[in-house]
Amino acid sequence: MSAARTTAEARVARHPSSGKVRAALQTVGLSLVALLLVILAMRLVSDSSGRRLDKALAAGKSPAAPDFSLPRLNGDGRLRLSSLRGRTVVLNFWASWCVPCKQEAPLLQAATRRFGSASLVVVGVDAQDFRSDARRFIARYGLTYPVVHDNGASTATHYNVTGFPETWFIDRSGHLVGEHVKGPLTRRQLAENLAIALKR
Amino acid sequence: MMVALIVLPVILTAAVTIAAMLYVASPLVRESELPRASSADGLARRLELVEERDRALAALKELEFDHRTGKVSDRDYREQVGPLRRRAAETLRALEPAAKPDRPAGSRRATPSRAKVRS
Amino acid sequence: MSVRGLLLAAVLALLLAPPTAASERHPTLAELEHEVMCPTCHQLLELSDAPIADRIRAFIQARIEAGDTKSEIKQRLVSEFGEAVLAAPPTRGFELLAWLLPILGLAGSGLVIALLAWRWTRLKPEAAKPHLVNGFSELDPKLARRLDEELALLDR
Amino acid sequence: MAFFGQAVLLLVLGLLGYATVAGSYAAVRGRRRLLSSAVNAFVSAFACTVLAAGTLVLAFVRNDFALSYVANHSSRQLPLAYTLAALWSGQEGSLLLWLLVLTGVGAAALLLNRRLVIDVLPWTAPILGGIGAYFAFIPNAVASPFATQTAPPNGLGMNASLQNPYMMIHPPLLYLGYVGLTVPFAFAMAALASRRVDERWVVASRRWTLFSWTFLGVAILLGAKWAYESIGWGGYYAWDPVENAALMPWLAATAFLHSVMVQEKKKMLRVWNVVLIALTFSLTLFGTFLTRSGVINSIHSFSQSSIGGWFLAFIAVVAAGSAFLIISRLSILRTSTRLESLASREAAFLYNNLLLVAFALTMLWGAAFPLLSQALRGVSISIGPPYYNFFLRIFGLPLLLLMGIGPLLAWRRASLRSLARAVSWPLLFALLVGAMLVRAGAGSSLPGLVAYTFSAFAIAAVLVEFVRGTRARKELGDTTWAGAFTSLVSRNRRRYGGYVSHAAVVLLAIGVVGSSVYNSGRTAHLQPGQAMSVGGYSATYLGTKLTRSASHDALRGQFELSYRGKSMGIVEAGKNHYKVEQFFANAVGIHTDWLRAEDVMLIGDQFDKDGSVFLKIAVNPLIDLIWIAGLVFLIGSVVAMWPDAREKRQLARRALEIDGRRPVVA
Repeated sequence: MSAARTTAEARVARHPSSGKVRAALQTVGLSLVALLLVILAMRLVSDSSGRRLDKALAAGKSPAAPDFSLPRLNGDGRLRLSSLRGRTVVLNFWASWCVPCKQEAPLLQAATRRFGSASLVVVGVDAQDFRSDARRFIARYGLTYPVVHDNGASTATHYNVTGFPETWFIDRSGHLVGEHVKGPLTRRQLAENLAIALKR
Repeated sequence: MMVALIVLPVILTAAVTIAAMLYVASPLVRESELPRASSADGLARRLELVEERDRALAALKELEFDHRTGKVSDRDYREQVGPLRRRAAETLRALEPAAKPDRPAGSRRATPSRAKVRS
Repeated sequence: MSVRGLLLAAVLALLLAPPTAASERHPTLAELEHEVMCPTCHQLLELSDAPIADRIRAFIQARIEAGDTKSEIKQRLVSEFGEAVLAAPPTRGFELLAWLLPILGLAGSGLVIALLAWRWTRLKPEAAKPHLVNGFSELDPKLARRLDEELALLDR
Repeated sequence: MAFFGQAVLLLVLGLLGYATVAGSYAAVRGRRRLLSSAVNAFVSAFACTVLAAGTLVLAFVRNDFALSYVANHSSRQLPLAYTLAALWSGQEGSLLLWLLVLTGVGAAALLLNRRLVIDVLPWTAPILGGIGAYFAFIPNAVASPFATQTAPPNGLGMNASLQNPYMMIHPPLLYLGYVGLTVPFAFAMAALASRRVDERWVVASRRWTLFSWTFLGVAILLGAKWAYESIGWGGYYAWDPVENAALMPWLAATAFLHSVMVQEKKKMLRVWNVVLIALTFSLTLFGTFLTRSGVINSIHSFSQSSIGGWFLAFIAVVAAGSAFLIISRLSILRTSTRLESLASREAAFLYNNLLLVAFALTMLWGAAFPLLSQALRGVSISIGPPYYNFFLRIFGLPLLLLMGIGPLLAWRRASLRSLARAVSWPLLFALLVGAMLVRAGAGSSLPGLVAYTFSAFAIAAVLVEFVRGTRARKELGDTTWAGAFTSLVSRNRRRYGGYVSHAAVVLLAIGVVGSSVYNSGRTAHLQPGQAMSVGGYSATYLGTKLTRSASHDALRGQFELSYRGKSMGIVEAGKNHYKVEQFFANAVGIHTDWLRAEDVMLIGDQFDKDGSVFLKIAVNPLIDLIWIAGLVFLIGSVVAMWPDAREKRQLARRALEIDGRRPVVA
């Protein structure tokens, strides 16, 4: 309607700011949408970073193990994964309330004893758990290998841990090898994967 | 038996594909390529007027009913009915010349007597 | 109206936001079950029957009996499980943004709408045609009759 | 069978691709025949999707475990009825259902508006086709429901919590709502692309919006009822991201339904309306993204899958495309907006839009914020029920009040005098109710009291509108009250249907507030013969019984329920053990006490070997109003959607007049 258009134009002319306000609103709206999409895309990418480890492993590659530094539960201070370079690492994610973890603990403890801490370190990562419960568990099963507490389970997320227990094997150079074992380790799985990890 | 198991889906697929294609192609063959019903832009203005008229008429009707139910006070009603009627009348007038001038508008529509009874 | 609505919302927010002091000093398990998540299942503690949820319930019960305040209990849980154990983010630091943005957004867009609406109400009616200035009475009688006819038609 | 399904699905993709490409060409060049052919392609895509879905259902019925999807979501023990629902029990099938609904709804919309589409809004066909092609691409290339494997002897079974009658109807209804919103979006975008920004796209898509909005609303309530009856924690809505995913577009669509009325009445808010429908549609996609991508931690964590990226890309395309279209058509969309008064119906709609959209976007923000925190600070946090409940109060209570005020305001303007007169009765009623509630002790919860007072106000406003309207109609010549009432409603179905929906929302609010603020509950450990009591009710544990069926074992504790010593019969609560799926599901016992308008819910939390039970009892006052609200809501929508002969006549006349011909209305 021409009358309508002229009034609209007149209004814009009368309030030169209104065009600017509109442009600003548009920019703000569009950039908010864009921001949201970018966040989601980032999340998709970072979310798949854990899964990427699994995929790489399945494809026969040895991706570098994501580093972490977490407070120890048995002993003082923190433990940094990269400080264990030169030794083979069995990275075991567990929680004290998890039933299969109870069967697995003696197995891991035995492995530590057999290989000696110079060549092999088992690192227990306790997540989504009360520290006091975890300490009680450590005492009860006589675990001597280092156990750290993963507050907020962010390390577990980086390693694509979806349940407890889960175990990764890391070679001397800090790369993931063998198999990402989901569920309790069997004697055979432990032996086979250790063989691969120690050989490298 | 095995042959039937392999051949049957292929035949079925082919039949479905052909049926779909025939249906998709049918307008290309059967319908005539009329130009689009509108010489669009000429009608746009008229359409706008018609919409404007219907809006104005509906607004008037609503105002009257709201006045009757008491939602709109007498004073508000008096203040608004004039401009609204004027706007509606304006659209009616604007629509007039586009119709055939020799045909008086509204002549074939409801008789005034009936209108009085109802509204 | 919108201003009044906003004021109302603000007042309500003030009334509702701080949980009453009594529940801060003497929390109940049921209350905390509403405010704490089960870390493994991403549900409210109340809805969860995972083993860790049972442990957390027991922990909360023990802390209540030990006389902890609500925020102390929550703090302990955070130190064990991380911030994600709280069902709603705290109202400080970065997390304050989660609470503030919707409120500021509402206030801001409310302001914009109020401004626009105010401007729209001050807009003069479309340029009036001179011969129609005085409205109703001056409507051409023929046109007025047509208008009535149209209205009647609408009512059938 | 897999071959046929796959082939037909590929054909669907081809047809929708053709509809997009040929339709776009036809729209640009003004080719009617080609456009007609594109419409036909869309329609035949629907027919072929029916065949594909039918094939999959048949595979389920025949236990054809050579199809991975069938093997992963069914078993020989699954009851036949659920094999039908198995179609949507997993991701691939859900996407097929999505495609089915999309092509079905789209085809119906195209066929019912064929002339309009071909002559006026040619871009409707290619836009619908493009959206359809995307949803056909996913099951073809990324997540095929017809992927095959060597057939295992038995399937893995169906997610046990889906083995429930509500899950037979909840997902299809939800999809009707979700996907149906594609139609108004397509019409709006087509109007922009075709540069026809008059009312015709609004009129053509109005019923589709209402239709989708209704089904979305009903589906949300059914989902709530399912959660209430089969999950067994005493509640029905947990503000889970996936539940929110359905609520967000519903809220946005509610805003759209209101603001589009302002456009029709006053030619205002045209830009806002296209923005709003684009937002609504994006939110449906976003909701699906949340549900299906595994990005967000949720109890409904469906499979972590590869379609997340595809969905995100599509959302980006939709957002960018609609933003581009809207901005490029701003000059023809804008009208001079005139608001006569800040106290008018249209102004009230502005405020309600503000609150509804703010609430929807807050939920979006709540879903996105943990991701932001993770990305920026590496700290994971949760945004859960306390957060949303807070904002429900902040945004919901003013909305409730507005719902009472809005109907009392006239279009254009209400002077303070008119307003005061209109508001007086409802206000009096609300204050009276408030005072009575305070005396009855409802003051224990301030938000509850406020919500109830506002509810009383809103319901009184609706009643006043009906009473005054009916009286006016009677004065205008209807002889009986019933006649006056029918004539009132039939003359403005949308308005009075809308008022019925308002009443439904009030009922919903009363139910939600009652059951969440005034509820009580307790858990106790009972040996057989022992009893526990909550709020006047007492349950005596009689013992357990076990029934076995092919798919599951049902363990039921039997409890004798009584109220103040008066027996109310036996209520059973227990657990089902699904054998194939290795899954325990709660089977709660609900006794609805209509006299006191509350539910007593018995949940057998844990049955121990020694025969004892951890029993949880929840008393939920007024909760059944929520389900009744669903029915009232449905009635309101039917009233509003019912074909309107008067309107149809007017539209026909309008269409004829545009062509320069006079109407032949006798």
